[in-house]
Amino acid sequence: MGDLIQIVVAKYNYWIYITLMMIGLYAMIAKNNLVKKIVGMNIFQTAIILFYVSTGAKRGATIPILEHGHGEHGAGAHVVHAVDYINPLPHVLMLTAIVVAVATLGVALALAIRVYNRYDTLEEDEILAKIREK
Amino acid sequence: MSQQYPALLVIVPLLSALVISAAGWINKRLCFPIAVAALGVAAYSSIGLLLRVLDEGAIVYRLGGWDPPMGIAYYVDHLNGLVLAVVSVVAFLNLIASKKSIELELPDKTAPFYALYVLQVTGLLGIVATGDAFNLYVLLEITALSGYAMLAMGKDRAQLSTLNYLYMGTIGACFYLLGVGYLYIVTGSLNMVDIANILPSLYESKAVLGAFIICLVGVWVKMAFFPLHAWLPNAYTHGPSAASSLIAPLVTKVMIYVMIRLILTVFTPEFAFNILAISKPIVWLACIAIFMGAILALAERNLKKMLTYIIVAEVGYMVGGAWLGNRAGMTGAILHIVNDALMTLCAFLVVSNIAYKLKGYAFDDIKGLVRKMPFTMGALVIGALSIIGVPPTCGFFSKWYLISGAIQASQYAFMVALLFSSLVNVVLFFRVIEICYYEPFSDDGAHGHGPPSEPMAEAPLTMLVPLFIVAAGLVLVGIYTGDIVNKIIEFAIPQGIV
Amino acid sequence: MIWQLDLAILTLVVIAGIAAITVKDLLGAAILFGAYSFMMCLLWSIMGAVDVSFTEASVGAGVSTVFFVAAVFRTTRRTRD
Amino acid sequence: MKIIGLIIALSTGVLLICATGDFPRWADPASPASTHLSPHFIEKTMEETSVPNIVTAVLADYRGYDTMYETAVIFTAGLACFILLRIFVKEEPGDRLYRHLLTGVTVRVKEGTKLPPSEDFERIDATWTPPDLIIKTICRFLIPFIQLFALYVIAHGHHSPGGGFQGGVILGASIILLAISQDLRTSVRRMREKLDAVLCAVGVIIYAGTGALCLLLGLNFLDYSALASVLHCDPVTARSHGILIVEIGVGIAVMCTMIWIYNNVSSIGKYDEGL
Repeated sequence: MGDLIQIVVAKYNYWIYITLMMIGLYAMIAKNNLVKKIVGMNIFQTAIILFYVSTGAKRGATIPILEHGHGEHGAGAHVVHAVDYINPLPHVLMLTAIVVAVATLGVALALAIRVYNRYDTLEEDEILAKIREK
Repeated sequence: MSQQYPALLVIVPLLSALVISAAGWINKRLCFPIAVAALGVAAYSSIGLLLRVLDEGAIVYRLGGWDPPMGIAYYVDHLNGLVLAVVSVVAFLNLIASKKSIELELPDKTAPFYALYVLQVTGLLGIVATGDAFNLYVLLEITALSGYAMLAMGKDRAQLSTLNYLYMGTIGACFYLLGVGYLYIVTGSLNMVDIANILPSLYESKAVLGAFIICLVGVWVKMAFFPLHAWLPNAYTHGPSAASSLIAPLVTKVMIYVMIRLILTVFTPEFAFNILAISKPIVWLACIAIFMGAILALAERNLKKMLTYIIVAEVGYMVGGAWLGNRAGMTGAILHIVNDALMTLCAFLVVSNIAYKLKGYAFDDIKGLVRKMPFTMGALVIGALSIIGVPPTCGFFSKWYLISGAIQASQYAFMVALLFSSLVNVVLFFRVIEICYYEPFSDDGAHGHGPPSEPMAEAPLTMLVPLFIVAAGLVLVGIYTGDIVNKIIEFAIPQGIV
Repeated sequence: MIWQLDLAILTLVVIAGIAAITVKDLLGAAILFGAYSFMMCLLWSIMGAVDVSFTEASVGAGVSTVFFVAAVFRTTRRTRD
Repeated sequence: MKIIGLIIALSTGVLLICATGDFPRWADPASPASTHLSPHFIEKTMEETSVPNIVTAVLADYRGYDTMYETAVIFTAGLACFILLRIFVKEEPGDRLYRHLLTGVTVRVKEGTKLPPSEDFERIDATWTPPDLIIKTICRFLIPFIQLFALYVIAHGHHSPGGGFQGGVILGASIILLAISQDLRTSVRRMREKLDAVLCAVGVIIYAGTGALCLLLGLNFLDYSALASVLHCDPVTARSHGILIVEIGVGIAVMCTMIWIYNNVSSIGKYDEGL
């Protein structure tokens, strides 16, 4: 039973990440409202970030900040074992990705505002209809 | 100092982009000289770098002084040395040519536009030079964001089409990121060479296969490969001339470079061509891309939009050539990156000259244009000959390699697609040139007093000279194709591909 | 790491995500997206990614939501899907 | 479109789920991700950079190049929002509302006309609501503490979670809070647009310039140990200090960009009336 739960837990995580990605991707493609697409885009990006962060998870390890960090520097002060700390690399990558996500969000919203000012609507089909009328 | 070329190549443009945006608040006239100087340094160091690579072989530059798998390293070999030189030279020429049109189209926002322009070039150069899979993603986003901002400054529906480009571009970049994540989880590394060393033991793994497909689809979205091309024509057509003549020649080409880099370095040709049996379907897809690009271009009655569909077809050439899986096809694809960057630049510079003097570039607007702008039209003819693939120009030679690659791989459909597309290009450009040469101006027809004596109203010299340099470059690259192939591309392709 | 908590929050995240893209009001979508981001950041602190969750709490749940609200305020709340 | 979207999303999902089949177990200490590169970072960070927070060390030093571009991405976004939205208007457009402070009477001023110069009138937004004493006071009281905390987050990033990004965002958020609780003009008076835009570039210049300084001092780009000769300390401590310098640069750039984007988005580039 314990094993089964472990397997379900292990797989469940990845499934949920992929479900979230699918939600975001679906919203980006299928939604008609431009701001809804941007929400979907952020959900997609965040789901990918979640996936990355989970690759760094390590059972029985603590956060990647070294203990006894203060005081004397250099080797010999305290022996550090890799198994005691969570893998820091995905965290670093994802800090970058979060910032990229918010940058994209800013530009996308600015563009959406420009589109709204021009066509007075955020619905894509209404905008296309207005373009065709001209 | 030549040790530091790889760093200078991207740092000088980055720093000067920042200086430009700050200087714009003080004096706008400072911006253009700074941008020219920055891209000049970038072009100089990229050519210096290429020459060093030719002498010494691949160069590894450790950023931050850390050894590659730990830190980020630049890895410059023959392949990206060549692409770096092309990118920086194209960006430099286009910057000089675009000064007037930027001042005309965006009078009160020149400073941020130059800053974004230089940032875009920084991103492109970084993408080409980097040897780290994740670093590539970050640079991809710089390129993308600055590109969106520049393209959205155009008229008509520019904002809407750019927003669509943004959605598609983000999907592409996210797919690439996801693919890198899948690779990371099974290899634990982000350095391209390091990943390539670990992968051979994992070729059977489904995760690697998934990673490869996702990365490939992401890159395809970014390069507008056929079923995923819908964002490109509108975004490029409605952007300001300066932006589209930078982005159209470079971004798709750089993404094709990324695809070739993924095949050659990260996943190795062994995996891509032999273990996976997906070469054939992809070449078929490329054939469809070429056909559809050509047919959609035929349907257009707007010069700039027609050119964007030609880009879609050209992307098909390069993807197909790269996936033929033999030496000739790969050579053709790499050579075509160089040639197509120059050809597209030539065509788009012509369009920006026309836009500078006329209101639009629909076929109705350019009637009888040859009397008004004879030099610009002369350059268009050379560009058109090259896109069609007529011998002295460079377009012929890359097409030659692609076709001989298709015959070697017995992919006759690809050969037929290439010939068909050349034929369609003949029709397309003959139509444009016919309109420009023979059809009189519509209001002149009313008078009917013999041939109209339209005064010459050529674009300013700063726009014409770069255009002539590019047109001359098309012929020169064609003449020196042998040297480029034997001295550079020959070493860029690993020995494993026959 | 407590896996029950992990699963519970994961489920909530999915619900918030679906709600954010289905609700028929853009302001509501913005707020739900903020909730989604905040639960995401809880999830990451459970996984031990303290720096990432700190960033997400300030960027994703904080500033992004403000940007969304500002944009919705300057455009319209109306949406058909 | 809905059906196409569903098909694309589902096929992507199926592909991704199939590919997870060969993944290592979730949170497995023996997975390649945890055994290939990360042990080096975890075990060597202290002796190579003397920074206990491994994430900060990897972010700003081992992969400092990524982070520089990440700052540049943020800067690009700020610039993009500016170029997309900012409208330069010479005179104030449209009708403006003024409120007489003593009587509370609201005066509408038509386009082109002006109010006689007087201290008694206060410019208000079209969506103005009577000032809420609680909100105004609490925000005024909170903002200095938020900013203090942000500075702590930047400065203490070596030892605890945090660093330039988080601190920068919090600093930016404090100014945004000012703009929301009062109005945009108040916050723009505190943080002029020109200052904001220049500081935004300066932040990234601090980062890239530190890297370029290392290059000029004879080592590779961003190799902070080159700063040892300038800072008069040993190379390892120089790395630690170099990380602090670039974190400050990141903080400045991120703060200013957040304010810049918010101002442009919330006023549609007019810098007139905010949220």
